[in-house]
Amino acid sequence: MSKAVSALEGVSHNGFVAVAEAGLRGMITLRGDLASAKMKKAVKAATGTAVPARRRIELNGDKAAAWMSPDELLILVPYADAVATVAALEAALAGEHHLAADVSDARAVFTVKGARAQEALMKLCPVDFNTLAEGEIRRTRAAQVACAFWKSAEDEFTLVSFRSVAGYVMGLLDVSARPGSELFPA
Amino acid sequence: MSTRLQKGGRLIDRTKPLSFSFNGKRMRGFAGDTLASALLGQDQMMVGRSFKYHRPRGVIASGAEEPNGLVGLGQGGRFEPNQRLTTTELFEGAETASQNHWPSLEFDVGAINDRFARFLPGGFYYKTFMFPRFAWKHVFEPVIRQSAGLGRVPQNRDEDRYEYAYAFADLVIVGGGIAGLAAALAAGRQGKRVWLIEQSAHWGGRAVVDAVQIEGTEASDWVKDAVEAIEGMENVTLRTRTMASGLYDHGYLLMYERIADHTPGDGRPRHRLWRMRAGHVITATGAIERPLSFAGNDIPGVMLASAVRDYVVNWAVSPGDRTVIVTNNDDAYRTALALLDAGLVVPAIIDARPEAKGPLPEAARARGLRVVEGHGIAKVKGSKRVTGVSLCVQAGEGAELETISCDAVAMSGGWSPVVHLWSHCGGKLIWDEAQAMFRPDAKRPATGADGAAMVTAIGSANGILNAHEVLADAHSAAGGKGAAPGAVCGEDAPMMPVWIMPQGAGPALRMKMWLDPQNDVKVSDVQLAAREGYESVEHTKRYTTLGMATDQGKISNINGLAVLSDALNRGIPETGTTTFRPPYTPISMGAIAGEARGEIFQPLRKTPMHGWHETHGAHWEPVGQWRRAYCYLRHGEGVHDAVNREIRNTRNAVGLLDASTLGKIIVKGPDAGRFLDMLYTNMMSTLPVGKCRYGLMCSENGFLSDDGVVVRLTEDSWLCHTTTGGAERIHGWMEDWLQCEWWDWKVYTANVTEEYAQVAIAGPNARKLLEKLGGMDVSREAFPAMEWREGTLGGFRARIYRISFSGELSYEVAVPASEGRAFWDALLAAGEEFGVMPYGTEAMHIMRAEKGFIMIGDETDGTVIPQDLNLGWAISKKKPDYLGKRAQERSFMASPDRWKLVGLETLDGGVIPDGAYAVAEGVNANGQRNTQGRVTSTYFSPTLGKGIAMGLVRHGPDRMGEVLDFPVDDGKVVKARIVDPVFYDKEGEKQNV
Amino acid sequence: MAMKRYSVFAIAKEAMSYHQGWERAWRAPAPKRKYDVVIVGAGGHGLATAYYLGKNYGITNVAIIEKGWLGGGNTGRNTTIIRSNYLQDPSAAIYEKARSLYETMSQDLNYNVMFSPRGLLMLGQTEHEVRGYKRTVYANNLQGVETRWIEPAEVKKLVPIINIDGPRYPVLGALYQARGGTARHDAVAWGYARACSAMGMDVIQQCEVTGVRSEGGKVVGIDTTKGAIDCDKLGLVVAGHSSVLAEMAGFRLPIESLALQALVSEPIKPCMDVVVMANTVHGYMSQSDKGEMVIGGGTDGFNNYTQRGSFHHIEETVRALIETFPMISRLKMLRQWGGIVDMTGDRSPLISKTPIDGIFVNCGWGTGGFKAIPGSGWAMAELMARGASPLAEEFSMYRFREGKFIDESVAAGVAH
Amino acid sequence: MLTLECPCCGVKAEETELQAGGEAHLKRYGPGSSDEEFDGYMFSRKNPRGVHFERWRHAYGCGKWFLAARCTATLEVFGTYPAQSKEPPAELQAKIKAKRPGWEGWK
Repeated sequence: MSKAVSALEGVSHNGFVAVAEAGLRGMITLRGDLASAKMKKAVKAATGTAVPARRRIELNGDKAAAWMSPDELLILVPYADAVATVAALEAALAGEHHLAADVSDARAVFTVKGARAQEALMKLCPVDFNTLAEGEIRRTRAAQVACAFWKSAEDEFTLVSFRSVAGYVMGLLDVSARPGSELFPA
Repeated sequence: MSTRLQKGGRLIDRTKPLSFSFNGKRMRGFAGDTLASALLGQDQMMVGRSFKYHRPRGVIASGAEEPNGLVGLGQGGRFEPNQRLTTTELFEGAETASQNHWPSLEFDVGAINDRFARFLPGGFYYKTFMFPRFAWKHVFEPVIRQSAGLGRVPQNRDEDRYEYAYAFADLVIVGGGIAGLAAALAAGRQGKRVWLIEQSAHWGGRAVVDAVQIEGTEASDWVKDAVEAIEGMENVTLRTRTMASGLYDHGYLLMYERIADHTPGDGRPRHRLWRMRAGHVITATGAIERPLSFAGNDIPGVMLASAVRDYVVNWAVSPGDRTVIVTNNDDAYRTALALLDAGLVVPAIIDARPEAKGPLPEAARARGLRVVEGHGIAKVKGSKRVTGVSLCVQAGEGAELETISCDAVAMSGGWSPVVHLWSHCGGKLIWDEAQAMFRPDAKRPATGADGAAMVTAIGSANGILNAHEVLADAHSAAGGKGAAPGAVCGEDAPMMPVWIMPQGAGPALRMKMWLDPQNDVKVSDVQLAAREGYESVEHTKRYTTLGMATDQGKISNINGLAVLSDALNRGIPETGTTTFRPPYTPISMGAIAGEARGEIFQPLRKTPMHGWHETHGAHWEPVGQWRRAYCYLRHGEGVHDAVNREIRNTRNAVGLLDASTLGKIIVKGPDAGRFLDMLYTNMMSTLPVGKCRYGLMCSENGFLSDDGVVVRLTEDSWLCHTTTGGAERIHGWMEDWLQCEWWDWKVYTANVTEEYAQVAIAGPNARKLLEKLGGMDVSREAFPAMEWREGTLGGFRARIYRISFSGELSYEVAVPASEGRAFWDALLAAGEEFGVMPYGTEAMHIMRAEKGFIMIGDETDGTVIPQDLNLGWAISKKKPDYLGKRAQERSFMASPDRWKLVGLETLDGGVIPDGAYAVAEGVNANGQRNTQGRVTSTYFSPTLGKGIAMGLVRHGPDRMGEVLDFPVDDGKVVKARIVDPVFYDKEGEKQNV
Repeated sequence: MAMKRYSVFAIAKEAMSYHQGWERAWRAPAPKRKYDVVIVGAGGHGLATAYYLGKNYGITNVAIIEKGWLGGGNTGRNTTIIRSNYLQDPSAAIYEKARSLYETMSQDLNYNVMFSPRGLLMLGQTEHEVRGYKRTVYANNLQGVETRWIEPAEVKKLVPIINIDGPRYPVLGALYQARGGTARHDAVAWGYARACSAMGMDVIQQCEVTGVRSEGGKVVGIDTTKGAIDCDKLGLVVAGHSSVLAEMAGFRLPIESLALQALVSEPIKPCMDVVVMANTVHGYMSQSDKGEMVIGGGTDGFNNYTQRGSFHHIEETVRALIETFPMISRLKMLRQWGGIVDMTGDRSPLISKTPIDGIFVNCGWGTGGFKAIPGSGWAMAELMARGASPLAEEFSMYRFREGKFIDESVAAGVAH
Repeated sequence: MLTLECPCCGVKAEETELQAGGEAHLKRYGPGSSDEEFDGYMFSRKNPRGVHFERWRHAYGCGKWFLAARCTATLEVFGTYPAQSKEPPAELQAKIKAKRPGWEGWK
């Protein structure tokens, strides 16, 4: 549907790393008992992955399941699939205390790409990247707003923020990636 | 004169000459120079004026401890006052100007203070300037302010940018001298994550100047090799031009990197503030040489002995042709020898010790130098430049025995470890009697999150001055395996504490002995403070301003403390030190603010329709971090006119309000109803599916905190609307109770505020507009007020709530945020024939006031309870408990005398000023006029053509028709009548069509 | 014990003898066994309490006990702002009393405390704030506090270095108190100490209280590191450590101890003659006589007795002030420090009787105690001497029980 | 500048990711309680110079509240534990007792 547009309509900047708004992504907040059999089944059906362990994100192509808190997951699917996935989750979890909410339109997604991607994020997030495990999603702060990020490919991080502050986050990433401000020598 | 030597200079590159200016005069230096070395190389000894007496000031030191050498640097958006000459690297085209004088450095009117110095002792202003009373503010203070201050005021917006960076390390070693390098080698080999930082642009510290031999080679070669070896370790990060500015709790180390100070305008950030979290910190920050206190020790040309050595060795600059050395220790002899090596003249070494027979004095004698033992300087001759010194017996009262002509004096009073970082977070010090210094007490370090020591001091920062021992200390502190690197450096004979020179100097001499040359604090001032009972070191410091200058007393504190202790006749450790506070040296405000300026100063939250508002004349109003349109200005229109136009249009046709900022929280689960009954004052569990209900939330302290429409979505889920800016707060509030109090209740919440773009479509034509979009039955019969429907509206996935905050027929439509802009455009297009027009927050405010609806933040201010607003109908009597209920039972809250909500109408139809108070008879016990009410909202109503207001009035609802007096500006009194707060459409006919 | 008067003539006279003739500003006595009144805490509030006990009620058999050095707590750590433009009647009354006493303090104490009514502005940077301040002006006019609302052009005239155009938070006007300003904080403590000492009171420094003794619900005395001291009445005036002392006495106060920080820039030539507070962005700034820009911000959120705050608050404050005063970006922070402030549930102070007969507390001044010092001392002295004080009436520690708060956050985000 | 380990997600979070929430283990008093009880619950909070138990929210992380035992005089952190605890875990109490022998217990 062309009338659905992401917050920044895909704007990008090239500095010592490339930063870009990644467009719309289907996202569902799913709260419930993460250990239940129904939950495992529901997540499997939605993303093809297992329920992620603490602080993990399970990636499967354009779908993923991320651990957000002890009773909350973030389910990622293509934007067009979000409504149907919510319905499927609701059905799968019927009879069990849970909450599934479509938050696809409440978020903005960014990619930070390049060998020094980490250096741009180090300026914004109080995170020790040395302790960031492979497949870990880290919920934290980018300067003055909440965000979450994970390593989505070799030399690439995907970062999610709230939609209303997309412009602010892009401004941060842009200025953090400006050539000449690399943190470490080549 | 001071001059550039023909040979030498470890740090300068003679193939790269640079030009710069000082007070408009063109000057030349070399790459590798500091501003100080470059100025001295051009015989510019006098560089500024002191703070209080405006005395001539020259460079004293060669590093961060420099108190005098401060200039204004740069122009326009890159001008900065108070730049320290000794730590600022020279760059091509640098424009510098001296400070604190008028009209010129050479001739300064303010220097008249110096002539009256005798009448201006420490703390003199506390004793005078008291009469007449107005005179302090209007006569004395302006004069003092003008004469004080230092640098010129920057006028322009900063052209540079700054940034933060987070870093984490097992160990941070602060200081890149041989101690820091040895520690980094040792720690690096263990595989720890190590950072080694150095404030200057160069590694090696003092040892390279002092010609120490390490591991059989020159210190400078050893340093080069060590740096190379460390650079080869992947686990060690090396960084120059990076100063540890402060150590804070839990190993938080603030590191100030000066990236582009020496390459201004090259596009890089000027400074970077590293927010380092260190597992442990090793301070290898070295030591600072102390001056000696003798009369005239502030005259330009009197310098620290180590600094003189630095200028000769590092920058090939001789501070003078004839340099007299005055000392109480052996180290200063190294300066004498370095001067000799450079072909300069040392007329005498004046040593206060009765005997100087160590290897260094002997070496000096062997080279033909005159060593005068047991003597001191009685007086320095000269005013803007040293011309000579007179000798006296140190043990005496200062009788002048002989005058030696010279143009520089190199002084050394011993060394003080740099203990700032050690102390910032609570590390304690002990007094080392033999070396006359405070050094870190390893038994009482600053402790970290785990309660264990988080700092270790090594090398001369730990009070160890011998290079060989420094290396051993560094190696072992860093857990080094095997033998430490060894050094050959010679043994220094013991020093002798000398706090004033000569020992028995009388008051006249003591008034000429400077302790703090920038702030003009002298030995006599400290003694006066002691005499007057300012016995605590903090009292003395504050009374005299000792150590409060831009150098924060790096060279003056210990000397001042010793003088104070002596005056109080007690030991130095009993007197104690002042507190060391961050930063170690001043850091730029720009760096402290980081990247947060301009567009990214703070997050600006935007709704999906923000872009439309921006291009259609939105007059913005910040609401929390959101920006909402207050009104939309059309060409040539004023704010007031725009608001009235928007209201009239909404009342007569149809208006659109971007209501996306309203909070939206889903509350779901078997216990959700029970939970909402606790959260809201009214009953939410009984709300039927498909319906909406207005609800109030109170704090546990009873005050009204938020309101909004609650929607029953399904049997076990509700959607709670909050105020703009209330979403995060209320969501957090819900989670707080669910996680911490009622954790066995089965309830989940989700904040879906930003998932939806929400538009209020209000006005007589609202239904027509929605019908035109089509897809959902919005008729009166199918869709009554206070209900909601879900469906597809004009092709948009929509949820519609039939709620009204304007009193008009109104629908609030929520669509996915990503489609919000398209939906808004569709409404405007479809609504054209119905006269659609967006309205802003002010129109919304006025329309709700016309209807007598309260507004959180207007009628409430954190002191108002729902009962005050006659909202009893929204407070359930049936519920045994809700948050805030117990609080509202307290005597003052249950009192019938509370001010209650009423409408107010002025007798003349005008608008009562906002916030005005209604007066009552008489005054209270404190003589304040009694009051009986106040205005909470007040507007001109374009609908009614007159002023309307709401307010809180004592017993208000029982006093309908009474007239109150509201004193306003200029002694005027507005008279207003108490009326029903519903001004418009009391029967609600318009919204129920 | 008449004290030698300070004046320009005295200085001239002393100058002839190299200032060797000045006497001690205050004596350093050993504690006596018993006093009529003991005040714990020789900060501004404690010393002022003692001073007015002597001056207004003739009670001079008084000791002021201090753990460290006098004036070394929050009196010596604040940003020296003096104002009385408070919204609520009880606050306006006591702060205006204090402000008016500051007007004549130098003459009253014969010690120049450098009270400088340079004018104080609280910037209105949102519509909401503007409304709050306009309301305050109306309240102040009825309370006898001279304030007025000024428009942006006048703000710019008073503060040429300000950026009134925003863009994020344009200056929409300001609440202006022309007779607000600053004073030299140390001098206030020193001047009171000197005056108390001259009245025969004992200022006892380096003396820590280790216990509070009471019998049958009535105070008897205190134990200290310099021995036991008996008293008929005891005033606890120990900002930051009020809870610790109250616990010794056996009751609990509605107080939490939080860190508050401040900083100064390097000195520059005069560029701002007034005090400016920007509450929307949580920062305030004035320029000292030395030329330093004196800057303060908000408190930490957690209990803390270390006198060290968290650096991110400094960052937030500086960021905000650069937005309002762009030129300070090119200044440097010279020094930062912290103090421990005690906060009550409504952020207003306690001047109150306590559950123990004869023990009185004066605390809870939060971030704004300095400006209150003389008024606070005046009211506390009256309460201690007469058992009641109109100025202190509403500041009872029991007000929370009744739900009778004095909430100043109504008009402004923070109070200083 | 505190760091606290969130027991819910295991992140060693720094202060700027956290929100402080005041005294822990408060008992809520609602309707039916005395004025003294309610006042004690709302306002007369513990404010010790030393061992203190308090609430924190991992606001910029997993969003969960948790409890921490901390020394207000040194800022040493003894441990963190779930918000759903009626009292500090026994082993944490033992650890504190070992480190602060004079400590009088959490009540």
